[in-house]
Amino acid sequence: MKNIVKPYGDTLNDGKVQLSFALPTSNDARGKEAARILILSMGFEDAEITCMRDLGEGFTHFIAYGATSASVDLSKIKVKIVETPVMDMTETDRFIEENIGRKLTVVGACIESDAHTVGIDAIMNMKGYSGRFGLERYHQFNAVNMGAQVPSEELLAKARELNADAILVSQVVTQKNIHVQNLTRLIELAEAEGLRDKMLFICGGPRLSHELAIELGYDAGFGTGSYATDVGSYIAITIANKK
Amino acid sequence: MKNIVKPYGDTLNDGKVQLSFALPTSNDARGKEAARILILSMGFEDAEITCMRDLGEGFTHFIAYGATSASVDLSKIKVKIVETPVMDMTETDRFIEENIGRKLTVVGACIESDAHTVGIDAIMNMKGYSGRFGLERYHQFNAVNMGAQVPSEELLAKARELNADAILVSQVVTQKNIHVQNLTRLIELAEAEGLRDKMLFICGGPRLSHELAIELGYDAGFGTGSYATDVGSYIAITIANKK
Amino acid sequence: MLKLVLDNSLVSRARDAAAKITGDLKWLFESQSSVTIERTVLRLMGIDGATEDGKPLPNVVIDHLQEKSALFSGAAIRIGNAMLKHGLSAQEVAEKVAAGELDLSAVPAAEPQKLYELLGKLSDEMLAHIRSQRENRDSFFEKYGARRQPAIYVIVATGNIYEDATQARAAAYNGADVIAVIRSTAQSLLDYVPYGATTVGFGGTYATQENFRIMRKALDEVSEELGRYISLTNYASGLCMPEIAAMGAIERLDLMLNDAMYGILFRDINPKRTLLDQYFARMINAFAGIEIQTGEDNYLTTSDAVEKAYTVTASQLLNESFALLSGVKLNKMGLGHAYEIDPEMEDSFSYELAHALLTRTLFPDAPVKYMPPTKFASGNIFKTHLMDAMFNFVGQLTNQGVQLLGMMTEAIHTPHLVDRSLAIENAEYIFKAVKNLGDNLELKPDSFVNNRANSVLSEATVFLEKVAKDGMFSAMANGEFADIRRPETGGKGLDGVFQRDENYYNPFMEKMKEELGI
Amino acid sequence: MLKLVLDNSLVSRARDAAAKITGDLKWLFESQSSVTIERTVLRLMGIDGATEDGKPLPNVVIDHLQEKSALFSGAAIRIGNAMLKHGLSAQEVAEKVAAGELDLSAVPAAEPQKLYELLGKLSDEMLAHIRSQRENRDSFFEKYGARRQPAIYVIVATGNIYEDATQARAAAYNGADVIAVIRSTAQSLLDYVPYGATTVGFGGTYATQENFRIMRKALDEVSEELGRYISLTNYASGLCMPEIAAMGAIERLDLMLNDAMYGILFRDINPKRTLLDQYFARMINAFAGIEIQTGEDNYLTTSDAVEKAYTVTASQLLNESFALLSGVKLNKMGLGHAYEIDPEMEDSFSYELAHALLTRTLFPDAPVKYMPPTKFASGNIFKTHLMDAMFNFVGQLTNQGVQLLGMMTEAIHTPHLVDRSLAIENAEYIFKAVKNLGDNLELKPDSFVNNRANSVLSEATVFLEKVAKDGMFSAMANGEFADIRRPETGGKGLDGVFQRDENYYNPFMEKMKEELGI
Ligand code: B12
Ligand code: B12
Ligand SMILES: Cc1ncc(COP(=O)(O)O)c(C=O)c1O
Ligand SMILES: Cc1ncc(COP(=O)(O)O)c(C=O)c1O
Repeated sequence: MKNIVKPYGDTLNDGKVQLSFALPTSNDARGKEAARILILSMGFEDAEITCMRDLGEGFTHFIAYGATSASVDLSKIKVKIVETPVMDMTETDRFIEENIGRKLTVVGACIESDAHTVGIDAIMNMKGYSGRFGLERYHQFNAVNMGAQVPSEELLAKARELNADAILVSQVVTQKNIHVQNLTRLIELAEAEGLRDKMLFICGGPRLSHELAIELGYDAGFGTGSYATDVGSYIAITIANKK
Repeated sequence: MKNIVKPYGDTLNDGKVQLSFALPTSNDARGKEAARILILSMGFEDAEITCMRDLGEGFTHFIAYGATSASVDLSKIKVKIVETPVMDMTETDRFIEENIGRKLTVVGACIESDAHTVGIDAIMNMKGYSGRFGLERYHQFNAVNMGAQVPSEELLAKARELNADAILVSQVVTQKNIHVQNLTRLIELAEAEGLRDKMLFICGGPRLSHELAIELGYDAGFGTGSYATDVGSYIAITIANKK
Repeated sequence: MLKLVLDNSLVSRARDAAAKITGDLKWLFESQSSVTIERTVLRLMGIDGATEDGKPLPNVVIDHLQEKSALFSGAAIRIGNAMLKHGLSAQEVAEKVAAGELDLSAVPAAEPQKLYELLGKLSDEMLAHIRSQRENRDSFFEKYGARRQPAIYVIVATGNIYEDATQARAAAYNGADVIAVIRSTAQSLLDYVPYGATTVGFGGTYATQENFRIMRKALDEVSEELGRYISLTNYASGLCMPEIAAMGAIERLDLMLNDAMYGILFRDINPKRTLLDQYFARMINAFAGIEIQTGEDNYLTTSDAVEKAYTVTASQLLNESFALLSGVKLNKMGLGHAYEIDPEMEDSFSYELAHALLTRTLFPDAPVKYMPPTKFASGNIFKTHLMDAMFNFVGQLTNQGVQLLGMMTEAIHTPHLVDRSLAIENAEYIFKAVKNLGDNLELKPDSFVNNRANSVLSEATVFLEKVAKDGMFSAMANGEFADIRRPETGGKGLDGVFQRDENYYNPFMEKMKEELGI
Repeated sequence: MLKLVLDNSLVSRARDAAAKITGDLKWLFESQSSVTIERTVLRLMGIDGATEDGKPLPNVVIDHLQEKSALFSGAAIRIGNAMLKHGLSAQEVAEKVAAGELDLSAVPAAEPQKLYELLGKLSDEMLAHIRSQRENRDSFFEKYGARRQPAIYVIVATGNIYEDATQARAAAYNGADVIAVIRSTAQSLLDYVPYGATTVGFGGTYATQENFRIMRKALDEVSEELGRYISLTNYASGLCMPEIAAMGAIERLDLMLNDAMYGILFRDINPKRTLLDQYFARMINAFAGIEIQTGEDNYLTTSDAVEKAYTVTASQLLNESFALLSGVKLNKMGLGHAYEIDPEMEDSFSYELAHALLTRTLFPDAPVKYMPPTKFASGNIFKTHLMDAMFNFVGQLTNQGVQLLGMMTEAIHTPHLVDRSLAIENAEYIFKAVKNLGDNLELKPDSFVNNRANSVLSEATVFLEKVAKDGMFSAMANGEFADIRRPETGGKGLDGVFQRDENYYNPFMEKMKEELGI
């Protein structure tokens, strides 16, 4: 059954959206009209420019409200999400003991030019994040965190050496889609080396989603607000299921 | 010559726009995907949902950045603006003395249900606004401010009685387009009474533009940031030209 | 907390002047009544509903009595007589009047003992209900914990009560403590209270008893879900002040916008009518344990917040004094003020701190109602959001009672769902960040802030003393309040005021006065 | 201003410990040199440019000398010899080396008097140029007025120097006082400075001399238009610290990010290399009148801002002490700290106030560099904007030197034009609103804020005393700084450090030392 919805300001389906952007136009009536026309050409039914600010260098900032004619059919939304249930640390440890019967090895790193280790540390380090311990603290994980700016080659070499069950890659910098480039390169190298199917490939970062991860050829992706518990459970259950 | 521009984030024509809106969707990956699809269907080339907040009652707030594919051709922008030059109080007084030779009478009001007098007071009252005196202070204006919630009929009656040169109408409340209704009604009454061409009809308010005023059948419209100097000069010059 | 050192002699001079001003009006409260006061009596006797063309029965009955010159003893007696004579309920009497089947002025006087017994019973019943609503409120607060301070107060203003209810529930879910249903434009000027649930209004939703009920129910549900009592407020203001107060008392509203002078100054309602109506309206609020809130913000949305700061103080002192006459407890006086200083002004925050501290210091027990920046809010939502943050900062630092949250879209539209939620996020963040900051700080006695507070107080004192000398009515006639001239016999609704005769009886007023000890 | 009462004995113990730690490293500064120090000498002698495949000539020459084991007396003598021998300019000598036409180790030593005369002349010329740049800066400030305090400091980070220049001009137009060109990711780790104008970089633009020149020109123009001197800053940091300092001195940068320990801890550069390089780099900054800025924010972006607050204080004291050894004046030490407290924490503002006041009180003459919330910035731009407002509030209230503005899109992307402009609007509004607020207030001596500041100071003192006992290198090896272990012989760039021989001569260092009185 269709379930078509629109943005909501204060009345169902009024379509109200707030916008803010700069245009290379003058800060006057002409500029305002340009902004208004631009908004209308984005499919808005009306456009109220509520603020214009001179940004200098021939640019003007516009803040506006408009009513969009766009809508989305909720019944058609399909998302890929990590579907394994989330267990806490002790449950995961017990699950691994009972269902796999050996320690799992994971190797993590923040690859290539990226030096933002706080995210991968949050998942792997003893201390964890937001009150949830990291994988190092789990009895049934052998967690190796290689840190920042690790070349893809080194990460794969280490994973091969340790016969890892999973590789954890973090990518935080996304300017000019550098994260997509880096993640793609890693997977291509893994395929070339015949490692791709020997272990789980998992990536994470604030602009990553499970969806994007799948698209890039990974097994799973974790974004903002993920914890060791999410990743730990996912690895344990997926590997148990594979057996 | 065409001059096509797009929104600017940090690179010319990158098309970057910030959006914020609520959707009647869940605060989870499905909701996020719905928001993303909605943004794409507004013609954005990519959509980065940077924040989701639970609003309760089944609504979620999304903040996003996207790159729009829409653009606007600046060479095609046409705006109607008040084109008379702006003179200060003494210049306007002198201009009227020299070019019209009699005092001009203007009658102002905030009409119908609207009680926001600060705007019309800013234009008319002695004291003025932001350091610019109001029309009452001008030697060559006989300014009558009828105040708040004046029925259109009363305003027209007063204007007829005083043989006014201009009518000044303020409209601040715009919910459900009440201002458009009110302004339209006033002009229709004026036409029915044969007053429309006897005087200038001028309207103002924060959501009014000269453009909208013309559309509604007025001679001029003044929005946010207009002063007595703008209106006074406009009236003086327009009436002098009519003679 | 930061402490002002105020000139105490100024404080008592100002309070004395206010007491003199309001005290001089006792004759009005003791000898006059108005159509809305009498309609309130009818409502409290249980008369409700409207004719087919929407005229509320209380209006039908009072208009009928006025037409017949039969209102001077009050409506209660006339209804009582008819009930006894025809063996009808009050409601049935009203319906018969509406149907043109009953001329109340023709009903002979009943035996006084029976009459007073009946009126006594009727009023006891209603007052018991109101008392039970007060107790319900108290027990909710006991169960869920007291209201946080400053309480987070947000408005809903869709014009549609059902949409309002959705938005109110969402707001509560997001952290609001108090929900105000903004009233449709200029309901003040209606000399009746619309009937039933309403779905159309401009800039707000009509205050009707059914709307109160719908919203109270929604908030009771959400209070239970959240384990936090969500208060409800509306406007007991304008030409139907006491009627709305009564409806609020019956439906358990928790606060009421109820200013002694707003109607006169900002709505051109007749001064006598307003002052008289507010007297009874406040008594009802006091009896029902409803916190009143005054409208000093209105002075500043029209005039300059620095230049006219003293008008706020003066109005607060008058509102306090009027409220005391009606039996309102100090801890139920939500005296108002507002953060309306030009953000382009240097040291705007320090000015505001002085004003906010002055209010808190003059009225230490009052759950002061603090209003946000509105006048200088612009279409720049990011800037307005910051101004609201500074407002929230001062609110927490000076420990205001109720923080009426500013919306970043104040200059644009009545609040969207998102705006309200971001406003709450703003307040909660700032409140938490500066929670105990005040405990670290002391105000220098010779500081700008302290001096500024004293000078505002001194201007207010001089002003009140002048009004005390001239008398309230002539001061208003002379435009001494808010630069607006309001002659004693001008404005709307004077024809609804009448001199009571010696038999006048208003059972509710009598009993409430007794219980409130006034 | 709000005044902390600090335990003075702690202050002197902490300073003494810092002086001991840095003093113990004098041997390093007096006996060692590094490849980048020598490349700096070449640059100061006028050698610039790069080979076709992009290798800068200073690197070509120094690599050549190192390969030939001919660097122990420093590069100046070798170049001087060759110049005299072949009658070439320094640049021509370098070009010949690059072309493989000249083996510097094979050039016979020139007559000492002639050699020192030549080197004296060359160094006088360059130092005169740098001095004139310093005077230019001084006269601009004289003409346009001093920098406001806190100064508004914003970053540009497009990766393209021309786009950066547009954004910088717009920022100045919007109110910025200082423009920082953010450097492309990890330039720290390059053991050379890229050559020429660059248009591609990740998260920033390469620091090159040509880029400095382009930006300085743009800002000089806009300074003139606006009648306000717009300062320029970049990073003298990483494996080329002194080279970049020299480039900045030549091109009249006004501030330089220049931390004594950042490279070691956060970039795994060898400790000896870093400490040695910073010594000369700071000397150049001092000579050029460039304000150095330290990177204490880095401690807090990685660790908890409350728990590790003391590491900031300790690092500031060490940075101060190292800077003094290099002749940096107290009023040119932009010691760093940052507002990185979790906004969900109760009283986050009071904590931050304590930390910010501690920095201001310990370093009253320093133009302290205050960094904004970054770690807890989220994709919720409205919330982040508020956090930045609280940061601006503390900045003004505690009178920081330089306010590095937070961007509401911190968690999303490098700043857009709009973000920067809104950030400036935020700062200007808050600065103005609370301009003189501090003058009204006093801090209670027994307050949380005062106690907190003292306890952070005490933790820092204990820490520094331990490091003083262990020695800097072993403390670093043991992971006592930022929980990161940095062994004396580990990290990048150690092979670029060498022991000077007894003939070692660096004309610039000699003369600057003299002029700086160190
Ligand atoms: C701290 C920080 C730094 C620190 C990093 C310290 C460190 N040891 O990590 C320092 C100061 C060194 C730094 C430097 C730079 N930074 Co930085 N930095 C940040 C900052 C403020 C916070 C990032 C952070 O720690 N978040 C907290 C962690 C816990 O969140 P997270 O990373 O999202 O991780 C969570 C999830 O994403 C997920 N996750 C992450 N990784 C993984 C991996 C796996 C396998 C799984 C399962 C899950 C997972 O789980 C985590 C826990 O929930 C952000 C801004 C911001 N507020 O986000 C900028 C930011 C990321 N930095 C940025 C930039 C540009 C830089 C520099 C390039 C600037 C420069 N030119 O010098 C440099 C270079 C760094 C480099 N080479 O990568 C930009 C990136 C812009 C973009 N979108 O591309 C940002 C957004 C700031 C900005 N607006 O400009 N930075
Ligand atoms: C002050 C104020 C009030 C005061 C008005 C006091 C008074 N005497 O005017 C009071 C408290 C009474 C009030 C009441 C209400 N208000 Co009101 N109010 C405002 C507020 C805060 C400021 C308006 C103002 O004074 N601006 C300053 C003046 C100088 O600016 P201006 O009006 O734009 O005028 C300038 C130009 O537009 C132009 N101009 C204006 N008129 C004219 C006329 C001519 C001829 C010319 C040439 C130029 C001109 O020149 C002026 C000078 O530059 C705005 C929010 C805001 N910040 O804008 C809300 C606002 C306008 N109010 C609003 C509402 C809903 C109401 C109420 C309906 C609320 C309620 N339900 O009770 C009531 C009812 C009022 C009514 N019947 O109209 C909404 C309107 C929403 C909408 N877009 O429809 C706003 C936007 C607030 C909000 N976000 O909800 N309000
Ligand atoms: C005390 C008071 N009553 C009533 C109102 C608004 O109601 P109305 O538009 O019906 O006057 C306000 C608005 O600010 C107010 O302050
Ligand atoms: C002192 C210092 N130097 C340098 C940098 C960044 O430069 P790089 O990425 O080249 O290390 C920073 C970043 O925060 C810093 O604080």
